[in-house]
Amino acid sequence: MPRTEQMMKQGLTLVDAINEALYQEMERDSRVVCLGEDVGLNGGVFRVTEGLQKVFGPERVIDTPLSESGIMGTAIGLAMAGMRPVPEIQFEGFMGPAFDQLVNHAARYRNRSRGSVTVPMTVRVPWGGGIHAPELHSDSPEAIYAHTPGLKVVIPSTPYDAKGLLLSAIRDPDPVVFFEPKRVYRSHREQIPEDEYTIPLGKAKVVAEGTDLTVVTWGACVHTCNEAMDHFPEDASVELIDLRTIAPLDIEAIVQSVEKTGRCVIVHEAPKTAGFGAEVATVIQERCFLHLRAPVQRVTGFDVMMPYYKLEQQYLPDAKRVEEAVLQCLAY
Amino acid sequence: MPRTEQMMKQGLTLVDAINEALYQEMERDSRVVCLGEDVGLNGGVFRVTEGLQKVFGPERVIDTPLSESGIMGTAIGLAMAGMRPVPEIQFEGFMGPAFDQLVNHAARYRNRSRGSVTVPMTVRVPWGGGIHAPELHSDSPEAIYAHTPGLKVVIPSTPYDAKGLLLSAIRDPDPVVFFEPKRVYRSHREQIPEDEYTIPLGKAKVVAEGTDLTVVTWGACVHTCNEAMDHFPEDASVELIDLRTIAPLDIEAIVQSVEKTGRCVIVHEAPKTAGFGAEVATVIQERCFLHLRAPVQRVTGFDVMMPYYKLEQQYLPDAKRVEEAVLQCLAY
Amino acid sequence: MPIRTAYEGKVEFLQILDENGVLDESLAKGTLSDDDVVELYTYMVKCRAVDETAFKLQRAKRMGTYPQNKGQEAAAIGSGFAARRGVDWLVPCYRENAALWMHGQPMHYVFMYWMGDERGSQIPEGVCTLPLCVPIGTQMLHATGMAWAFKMRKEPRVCITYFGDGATSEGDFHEAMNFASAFQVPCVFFCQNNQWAISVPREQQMNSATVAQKALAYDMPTTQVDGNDLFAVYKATRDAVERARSGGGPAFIEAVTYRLADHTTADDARRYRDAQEVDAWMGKDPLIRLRKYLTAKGLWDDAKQAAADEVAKQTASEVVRSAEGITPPVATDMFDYTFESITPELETQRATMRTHSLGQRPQQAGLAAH
Amino acid sequence: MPIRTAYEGKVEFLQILDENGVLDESLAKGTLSDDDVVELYTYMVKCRAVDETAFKLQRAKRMGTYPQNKGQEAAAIGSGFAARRGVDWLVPCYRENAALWMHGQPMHYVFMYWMGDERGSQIPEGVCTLPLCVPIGTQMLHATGMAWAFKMRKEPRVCITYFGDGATSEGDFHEAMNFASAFQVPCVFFCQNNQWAISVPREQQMNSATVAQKALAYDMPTTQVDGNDLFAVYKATRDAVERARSGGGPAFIEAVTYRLADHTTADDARRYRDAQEVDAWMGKDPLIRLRKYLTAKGLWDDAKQAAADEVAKQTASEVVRSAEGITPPVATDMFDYTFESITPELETQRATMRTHSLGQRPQQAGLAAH
Ligand SMILES: Cc1ncc(C[n+]2csc(CCOP(=O)(O)OP(=O)(O)O)c2C)c(N)n1
Ligand SMILES: Cc1ncc(C[n+]2csc(CCOP(=O)(O)OP(=O)(O)O)c2C)c(N)n1
Ligand SMILES: [Mg+2]
Ligand SMILES: [Mg+2]
Repeated sequence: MPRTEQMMKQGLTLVDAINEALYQEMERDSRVVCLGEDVGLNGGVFRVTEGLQKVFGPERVIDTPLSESGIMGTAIGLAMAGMRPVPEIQFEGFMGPAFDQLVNHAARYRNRSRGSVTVPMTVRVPWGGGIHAPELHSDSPEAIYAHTPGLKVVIPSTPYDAKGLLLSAIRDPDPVVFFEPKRVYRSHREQIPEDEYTIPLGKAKVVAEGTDLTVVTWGACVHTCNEAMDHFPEDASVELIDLRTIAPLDIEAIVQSVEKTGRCVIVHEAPKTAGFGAEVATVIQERCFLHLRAPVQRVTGFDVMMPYYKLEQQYLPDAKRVEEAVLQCLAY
Repeated sequence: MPRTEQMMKQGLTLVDAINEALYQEMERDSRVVCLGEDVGLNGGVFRVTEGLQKVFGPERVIDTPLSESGIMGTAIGLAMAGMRPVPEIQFEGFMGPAFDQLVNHAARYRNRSRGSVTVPMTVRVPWGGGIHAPELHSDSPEAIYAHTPGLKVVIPSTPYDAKGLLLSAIRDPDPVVFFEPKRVYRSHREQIPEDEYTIPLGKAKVVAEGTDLTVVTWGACVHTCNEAMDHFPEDASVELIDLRTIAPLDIEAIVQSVEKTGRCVIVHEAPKTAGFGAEVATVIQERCFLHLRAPVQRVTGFDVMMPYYKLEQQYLPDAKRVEEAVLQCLAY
Repeated sequence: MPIRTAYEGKVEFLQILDENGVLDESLAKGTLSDDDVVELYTYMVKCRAVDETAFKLQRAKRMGTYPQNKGQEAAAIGSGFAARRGVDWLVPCYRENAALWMHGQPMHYVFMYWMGDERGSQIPEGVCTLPLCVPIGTQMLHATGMAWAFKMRKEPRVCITYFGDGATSEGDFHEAMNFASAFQVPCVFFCQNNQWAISVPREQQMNSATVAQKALAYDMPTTQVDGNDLFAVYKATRDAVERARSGGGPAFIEAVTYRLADHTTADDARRYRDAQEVDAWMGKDPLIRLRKYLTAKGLWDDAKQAAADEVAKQTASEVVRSAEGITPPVATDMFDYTFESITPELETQRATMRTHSLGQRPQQAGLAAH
Repeated sequence: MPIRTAYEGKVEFLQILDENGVLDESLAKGTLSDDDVVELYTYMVKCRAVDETAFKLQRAKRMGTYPQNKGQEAAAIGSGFAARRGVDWLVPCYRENAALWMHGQPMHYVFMYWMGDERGSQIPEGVCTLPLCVPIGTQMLHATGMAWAFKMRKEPRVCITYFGDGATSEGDFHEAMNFASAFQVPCVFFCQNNQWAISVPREQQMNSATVAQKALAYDMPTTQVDGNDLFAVYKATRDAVERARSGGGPAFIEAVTYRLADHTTADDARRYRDAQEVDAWMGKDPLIRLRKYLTAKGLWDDAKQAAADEVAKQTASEVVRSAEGITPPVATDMFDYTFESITPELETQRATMRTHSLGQRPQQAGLAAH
């Protein structure tokens, strides 16, 4: 939607940036439709689609029945028939009922039909913890979808990236899961170009350069790590990498950094075991074995159900846990 | 079911062993019920439940509607109400529709209710490729469930283990996913005790001892690796570990071996990226960093959809690929 | 017979106490006694007060998101009263607190739940209710499974499961209905059709004249009742429960009611629904209606109302005290309840409260001195 | 009005050509011309022969698991004939080959599919059919989505989606029906009720008198037809398709038919169903019935049958030749079609045909000499 005065003065939030990307892409491409629970008249439970229905009408910004498999499955059909659907799943916890359609259909159609049937859709999903939400509103299932051949998995951490990555995702000819870190939705503002721009999928970003240790992370944890950066000793030079896309993974960016630093700490919210951190750590030891001066460390959620919110801060990796791991890894 | 003459003479197949375990446990414990598509009168599409309905009746060996979420969700209810259900999902590809019930309910009830509501059930699932089956009958989604706190994931590779692990799984007070490697269903026979016995969940097995390199694997790949063992050079002493349970993971068994050998190759059928091999490799570099003499290697399925069967042998790791990786790792 | 009728089904609507508090005596016969009604009305007043208190707590930032039950009390109470406490099981969603409390769930547990504390889902021994359920439309399968277990064991128990109009769009609803019907289990499906699923009105949720007709797909007995009419809800549920108990299989009830409040405290319903619509339903409030009836019958007066209000207020205060008075939860709980026996990895995570692993074997890393 | 009827629905059964080949002339009016019937019967003979050939190929280990279509030809052909080739889309399961072929899918593609070759799912340009679908009950959502796109773009196209009786137990069936009805999309849901889902008979799959009544849940027009009656299937489908095309929304058709063969070649139906039942249905075989009708009407004779059989046989041979004659698939295809543009990691896997990674940078590992 057109920018408000506040946005012009103080910059855009992640919500604003995503909204702007949707607005601009719907204007540009009549094949783009948004669908999901409460995305229309109500503008989405996080107001990400605010105002879009008014501009584009209820046939392009569609309030669907309460039916995640229905949303995902009909979006697949829409995509196959030449539309560019952008389904929203209201919270990552509710991807469960849509899992089969996403994993067993959307991800497979191109390959199984040898290119004759394709599913260009972008599944938007509010993702992750830390906002005091009820049960199943705070999970981080990204590893599951990164393990699914045929899906791309994008996780922006800033308004600038969110806009550029979402435009790339919608224009991508294949299905993309676009996880939006709820904790960042309104926590940061940023001045970003009003004109459309894209950021290529599959490219990590070096947030801060350093020579002694690499921190690899994505999503809201980028900000946790940034916070931790302030607490490291003066003489510790830490490089911070925001993956932005976890599938496909920007292996070269990681390798380049760790070959330089020889040490790495990976930070994510999801449970540790078989989380995406394991893939990153494994790639590092495969590719940088001779450069490694310490075991790659993981600072992650625990191997337990995401707790109700009274305990969520104890579950989520915080700056202190990151700091501790970084110091120990440096001291190894 | 009581043993046939062939079983007495030639030993039991994996199918026989699982059938025997079910039969014995249903006799012992009236709370145990089997339910699923075609498990009753037809004895299951792989004949794993053959004969059970005749003995225990259609109220304990239940043909359900074609409805995986229904099977999983009602099994959860049965378990909560004091039964010990053993639902079968006909093929791992059809766990999709049951994903939400398994991951968002079964895995969470104990923790979210602080122990007051529990789900003692064992989900049996034919699993993996290599049998020339149609689409979605040959996948290996174990990493997804190993990444789900609250689930145990068991994958036997031999008739002996299958019987002992299944009895432990059914008696376990928590939900267990029991993956049955289809490729092994009838490929091997083994003499196993007729009396009931259990094998603890979470304990790996050293299939062959060695000092130069550790191969870690599970499921049908145990046999692939065994085959590869025959082709290693005389002077290469390779240790082969069958994890048997991937969640919880027997970290100590792996660490003990790799501290000795300093080298490791992990073999699994699932796609590489974010597969369970990544977790194993990461644990190794975390725990055995100073002992490692080469990067841990992964020999896995490719990061593509499991192909239709004409290409499945090209997708699946075979003895040659294992051999190549072992030799290169040894030569590092 | 080249064209013949292969199936016919219909749905009836039942109302006993109308919007003006006038009772259809013949239909009411054999349902609720005067004592019952007085007791249930008094209870309704209490539940409303507790509900309003939760709302205020959230606004004072002393509670997280909370979904008000306001306006749906007759549906919860009439149906809950039809089930036997400690025998029958209630499998809820989150908008039938009054039914759970009636069956022994401590009131402050619901508060603890929405305050982000798992102990609010810790069902006390002997209480036959499941925890609240956030993923919409999924819990009916659990109810079906439980009821199936009762049937297998020949126990004369019944499940009632609660869900909204929106929930009937989920695939799991369909699978639960089909299983329940195919296996003829003693489960009553109780739909609180409150006209909205967050911002989506029922007419947009489905292109069906009624929710109740969805049960025809499964040849399941089905009724639509005025959900703000305690008598109709009670009668329909009791009939369904007792039929199920005696082997008559499952049943479906659509209670036509209205969500008088926002969807949750995180929602602002003015964004998507008309004030007039809400006003019209305010007039159909089950409390107003029941009070009119009781007053006209000489069973109620202002003094009694004042007394009931006072008790309600005190109860609400106690609930707040209990919920806020508990010790903070301990982080170790999240490890201790993941499995019955803790795994080695969880033990390490619990002991260290971290996941990076140099510290797990400091001597290996040459960090022993630390 | 304390009790009133809130909804009434019914399902009608339609038969035009009875089991003895006798036609109800008045119902048949405006349906199939004599030429149509002769053509479609000839085609039916061909499809049956190709189906039997696939069975034999499997038995000779020249094909993997194959699900025979035998006995369900009238359902596939009657419905397929009601849709416009190249305009309307067919979204199949796997038991309506005859409909797909009619719409331009090369016959041997189905063989290639069951021979484990993705090129059998490679839909040729201009053919409006989706690939076969193995996960039961899931494809109806795709049909609904496609039909929705047609509606959005105001294209006069319709989708027909096929599925079995068992498929109607899946949650996705329910969600597809509800979406289709809520958004009034031009989609026809065509259920081939062949009485069995592998070993589970329809009466055990559901406790419902008909499958067709499931559409009443969504206020969707619904009909039950004799699925072995080409006329009834055609008429019901044509009416549904044309209503959908003109904006009348979705419809449901239950074709009552029978799976004359095993579920697939991996199945042995004698384990779970009576020979008598199969025999009884043998008599209702759509081919027999149609031949009786044509013969009685003087449109068919033994010579024509022999000619048709000969053409069928030749077609079957050609199909086998085409399917077996293609070059073996290349392994690189699995990488090249994962995404439109290959990723760096896939490029490496494709080039090396392995996943272990020392070899990716041999110089790093001191293996450059290798
Ligand atoms: C599977 C799932 N999808 C989405 C949500 C988000 N959500 C919470 S309540 C709700 C609406 C529920 O409507 P209804 O079933 O009518 O119950 P009501 O809230 O009106 O009582 C939605 C969409 C959820 N909790 N679970
Ligand atoms: C989701 C899913 N679950 C289970 C299966 C295994 N399976 C294949 S066909 C079949 C029965 C299908 O019955 P129906 O829908 O009546 O179709 P029919 O085979 O009779 O034509 C089953 C259970 C599957 N393919 N997909
Ligand atoms: Mg509602
Ligand atoms: Mg069938």
